[in-house]
Amino acid sequence: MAEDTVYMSTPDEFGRFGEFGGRFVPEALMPACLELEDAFLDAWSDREFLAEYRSVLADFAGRPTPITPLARLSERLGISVYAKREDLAHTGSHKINNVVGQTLLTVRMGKSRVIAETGAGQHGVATATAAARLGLACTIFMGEVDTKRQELNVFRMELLGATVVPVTSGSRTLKDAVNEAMREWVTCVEDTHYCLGSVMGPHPFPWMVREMQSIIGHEAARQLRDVRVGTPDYVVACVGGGSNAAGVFAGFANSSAQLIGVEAAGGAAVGHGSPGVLHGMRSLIMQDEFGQIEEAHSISAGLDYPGIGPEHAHLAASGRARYVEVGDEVIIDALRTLSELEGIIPALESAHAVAWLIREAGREIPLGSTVLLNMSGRGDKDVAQVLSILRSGS
Amino acid sequence: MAEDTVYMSTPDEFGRFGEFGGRFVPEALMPACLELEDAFLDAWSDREFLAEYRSVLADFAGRPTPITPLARLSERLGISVYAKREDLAHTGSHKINNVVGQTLLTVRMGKSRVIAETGAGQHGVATATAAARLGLACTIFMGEVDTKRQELNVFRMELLGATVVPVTSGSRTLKDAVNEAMREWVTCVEDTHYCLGSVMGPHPFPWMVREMQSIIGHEAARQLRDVRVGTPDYVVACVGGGSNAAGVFAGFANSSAQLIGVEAAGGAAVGHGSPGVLHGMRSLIMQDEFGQIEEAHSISAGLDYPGIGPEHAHLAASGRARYVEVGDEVIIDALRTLSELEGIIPALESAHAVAWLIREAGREIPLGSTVLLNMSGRGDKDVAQVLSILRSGS
Amino acid sequence: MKSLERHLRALRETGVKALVPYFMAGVTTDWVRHVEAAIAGGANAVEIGVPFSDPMMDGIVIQEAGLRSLANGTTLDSLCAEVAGLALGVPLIAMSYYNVFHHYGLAASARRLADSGIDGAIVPDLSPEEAEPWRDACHSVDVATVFLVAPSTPSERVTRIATMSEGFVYASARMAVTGRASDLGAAPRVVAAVREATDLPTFVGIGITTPEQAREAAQVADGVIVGSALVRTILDGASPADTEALVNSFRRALD
Amino acid sequence: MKSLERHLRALRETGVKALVPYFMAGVTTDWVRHVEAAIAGGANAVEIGVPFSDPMMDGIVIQEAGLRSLANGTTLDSLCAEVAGLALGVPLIAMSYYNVFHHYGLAASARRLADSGIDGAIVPDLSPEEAEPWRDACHSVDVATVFLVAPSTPSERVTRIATMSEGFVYASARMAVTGRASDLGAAPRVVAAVREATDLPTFVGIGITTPEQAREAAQVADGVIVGSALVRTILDGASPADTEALVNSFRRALD
Ligand SMILES: Cc1ncc(COP(=O)(O)O)c(C=O)c1O
Ligand SMILES: Cc1ncc(COP(=O)(O)O)c(C=O)c1O
Repeated sequence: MAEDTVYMSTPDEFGRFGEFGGRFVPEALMPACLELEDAFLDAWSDREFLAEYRSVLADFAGRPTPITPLARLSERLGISVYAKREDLAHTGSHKINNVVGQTLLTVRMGKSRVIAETGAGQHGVATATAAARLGLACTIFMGEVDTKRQELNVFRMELLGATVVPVTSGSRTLKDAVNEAMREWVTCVEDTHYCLGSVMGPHPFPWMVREMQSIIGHEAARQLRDVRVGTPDYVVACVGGGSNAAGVFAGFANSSAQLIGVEAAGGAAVGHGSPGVLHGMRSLIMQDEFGQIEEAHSISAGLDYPGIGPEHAHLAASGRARYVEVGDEVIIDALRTLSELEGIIPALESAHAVAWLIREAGREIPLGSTVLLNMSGRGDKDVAQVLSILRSGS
Repeated sequence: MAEDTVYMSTPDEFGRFGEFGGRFVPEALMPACLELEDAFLDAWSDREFLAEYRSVLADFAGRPTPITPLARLSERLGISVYAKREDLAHTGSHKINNVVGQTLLTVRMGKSRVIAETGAGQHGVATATAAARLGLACTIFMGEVDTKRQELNVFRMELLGATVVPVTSGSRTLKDAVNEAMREWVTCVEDTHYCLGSVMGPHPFPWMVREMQSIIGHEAARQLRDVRVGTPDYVVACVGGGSNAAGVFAGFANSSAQLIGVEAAGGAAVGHGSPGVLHGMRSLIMQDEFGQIEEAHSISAGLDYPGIGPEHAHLAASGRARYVEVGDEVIIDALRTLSELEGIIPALESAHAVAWLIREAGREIPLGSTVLLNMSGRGDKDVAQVLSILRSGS
Repeated sequence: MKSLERHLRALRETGVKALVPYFMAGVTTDWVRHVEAAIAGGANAVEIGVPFSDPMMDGIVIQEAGLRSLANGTTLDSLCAEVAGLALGVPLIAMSYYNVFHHYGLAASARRLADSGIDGAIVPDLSPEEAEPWRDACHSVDVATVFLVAPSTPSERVTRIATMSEGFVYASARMAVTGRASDLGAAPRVVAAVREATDLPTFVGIGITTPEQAREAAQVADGVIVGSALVRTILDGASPADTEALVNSFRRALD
Repeated sequence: MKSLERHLRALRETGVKALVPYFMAGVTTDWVRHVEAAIAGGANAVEIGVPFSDPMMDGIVIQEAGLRSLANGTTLDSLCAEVAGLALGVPLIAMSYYNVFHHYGLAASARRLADSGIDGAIVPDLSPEEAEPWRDACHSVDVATVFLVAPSTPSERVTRIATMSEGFVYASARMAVTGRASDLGAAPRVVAAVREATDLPTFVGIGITTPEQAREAAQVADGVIVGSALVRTILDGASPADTEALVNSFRRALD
């Protein structure tokens, strides 16, 4: 980690972060990726666009989200934990930050429709929401397994006027939803934007989505300064594709804070993956000895993904961030602990970050440390699943 | 409406707003009501308490909530509609404002437990949430009918560590949950605070809850000034017990805005009620010719209540506010319209206010009017119910 | 002094502990027979429940009785008509919630009760603070307004309530709604507090379930009120004869 | 010039339109027999699908074939071993996704293909921008890297791709993943654009389902690629003889 390295800046002209990233898509999609890159570059330096983006986030999506000191959890663990409350953003997770930006960009590019993949359904709901607001048509691809465990979110998307397509190929989860969305995009790229939901996929998505999520980290850094906490010792976020983590890390990339990404043990691309190419990017991917992609298995639909965004692969390789994993078996307990102590029911995804804190406070995390925990989403979508797990008496 | 009348100020020493209000409770509860009145008066003039209340609302509950201009709905209706986004408050509705205050008061009174009634479950979830945060024990009474149509919220309360007691007496809805909570309170008033969820019940509840909700209206008035909309022509809110309406009205009570409370046709205490005494208050109540309380019937559990807060009865009698009603049959359409046009799925309760706008824009509401719509809560809790209604093909 | 008070003071002077059973009017078609049976069994006064849809102070037994009664079509008028003709020889005290009288009209209600031979009224959700209009209405027709004192009532308040109450003071044995219980609760303490404030007859109620409890309560108080224990048996199909026997078992315990 | 290109240029010079059927390696145990049958039926080259778990550019037919093949245990090694011994007399072109080669190692993959007699590779998710390492690896072992041009490819880009492609240029008839279709789509336009940029043989693929479509495509292009239409019948149980007959019907339409 060289002293003068600047972390989380712009990728190179091929969209690479170190040896990861790039653009591995069918030729049919290349022009769209190039167009998107241009459009994003242009918009992201256009004051008017930025002003509109920020005002929609404020007036529609409820930003800034607060920082909540978690007094009782902190006392229990012997560390000072502050939660960045993305669960309070409209639609219930950080996903809205990204889709607000991408749907505004869709309109700017003159397209009239968006498609998206979704795992937990949060990105699908967010996309359907932002599309509704702008009168864009919207189709969401969702693994069939996920349509079942996240039924509530399927309903929400339908009420928002979106069409939800259950994906029955492969493991029928997030990975397959991405495949299917890509296949669909090939057929309609002219008038349709693929509103990717995490810091993954071909350039410019990993970079663009990180930029659109970086408001989380920048807000949090300012808020912690305002309450005189300053730079926390740790910044902790769960990692599926990695967008909420990238967003919060962006505010602390060049600070002294240790950055920790928490993967689901059954979907740990850093923990169990190796370099590979999937969904348009070169990154760390869980794969077998023949390069076949492994099916992720996580209690949480949003982390049920065998890859990770390329910038995270790079942050891991460079040592700037560290990626850890927690298993399904501790997630429900973590969710209950936070609910009962703090009155915040976290999403199962976010509960992974909580579980890591609970496990490591006083071990890896020295007592007395200050921790910023990114509460990426609320658990409403999960409570039916959690209760059925609890009732089946595990 | 005399020129110099001040609306929505303090009730008289008996807790009366005009001829409504008062304190009609079993003697066992009178000391607790008196103690509460003292505690509230004391706390509400204590800067430290107020500072804590406001900081919990900001850091934990996500206040201020934004004002969202509803561009596409406005265009469709020919009026300018701004939504006050209580749906973005923690737990998904305005109910959190009140329980944050009451649970802090509970601690201040040295009590260790709260009980509450709930209809839609939002007040129950909010109470369980605020109780969890402070380590208070919590029991929630909920009509059995409502536990079924709001199953998600029952799960949420359980995860938050609360005990949910299904109430099987009477109509098994909100009214009966209040009865049961009152009965329970009699047995445990020493160490337990009854955290009433609306501007109803015996003095000081109607006044105290209105004060704790008035932040909605005060914020909204300031926000509308900041964006140069100024005083809207109409302020519109749904009315169950009337807390969200009272909260938003409080910011405009002495302005030129017309105040409109929208009742469910099947629970219209102003529309179909007459003066009566129920749940500790004298107010307008739906009752039969013998003074037996009628069962309310509404698609929305939170409006399924045959009474209304006494201050509303007074505002109706004095002509300062007007109360209108909309029937179940237009609610689903209103919910879908808002969802599809604006990307905001309203609670069924809030959809009543939307439905009235849709019905009256260009009729009672002159085209070109400016309207502040209180979006009291989000519809996540309702989507399963709505989809099953839509699928059963009505 | 209201007739009810005169009657109950006189009773106390004879050294008899008052036994006041409660019946829900209209719960069965023969409910009046149960009232008569109770008197035959030794009741000194009878409390008559006027059903209300939302009985906030009642436990499940009396709630159920009230619902049955309403389902049977009972109204204030109908029950008054049923008791009006009777010559029972003991005072009757109506017990209901304020809305029933409020809706009927306060003056009209009071007159209706009086005309039917009812001597007093217990309205548990009517606090002393709110009671003036009702007391006024009752005053001119000689209906006594009975107030309750609860274990939670602080002493200054006990004094005030005891002073306002007419006929007798209802001392709640416990912090609970009507129902059955296994001990005397706070009754001795509550009665003692009332006694400090007034020499009005003081009856203990709420949770008096067995003759043994009644006997204990009568050691400190001037009488007992027995509600749910009797109503339960009627809901379960007791005959007037059963009621007479049950009331008589309480009577024997008190004497 | 790679062998594949020499071969296909030579074929074009004979005036024969190239017929290139696609088979998923390992989809059935006798899949190699289908390859042989196709050649007997008149195929001029054969595309061999190397199964991948996440075939982003494939429709349901080839997805299903790939999954079956994986379930049968097919690997790059196993399929290379199967084709290595054959003397088929026509070029073979591997078709897979980049991760398979990336994981196996680029140089090792290219050598493995070459050693098995495979002359070219189509890697639909490998854009020209990212292709240099793979092209380098293939170069030394005489494996041609075939690129696709899509209907959405703008003209400057067509020029670049056409210039980079080796063996032939794969002209996508439509904006779609592999599958069956009922018309020629944008094929004429795409082929024309490619022809402006290069004189490399240009084959049309994606959605060529019937001999009639193949004939039409061959009027503008140098050859056609037929995938899902053949794979579907194999999934449905077609024998090698069926495949030969089906391929032959395309052959006759082209001649
Ligand atoms: C609440 C929440 N957190 C986290 C994630 C994981 O996505 P990412 O890693 O891109 O933040 C999801 C995805 O659905 C989510 O819904
Ligand atoms: C979202 C929402 N709005 C409105 C109400 C009605 O209550 P009130 O009239 O007190 O605001 C409820 C009650 O549950 C609610 O959940």
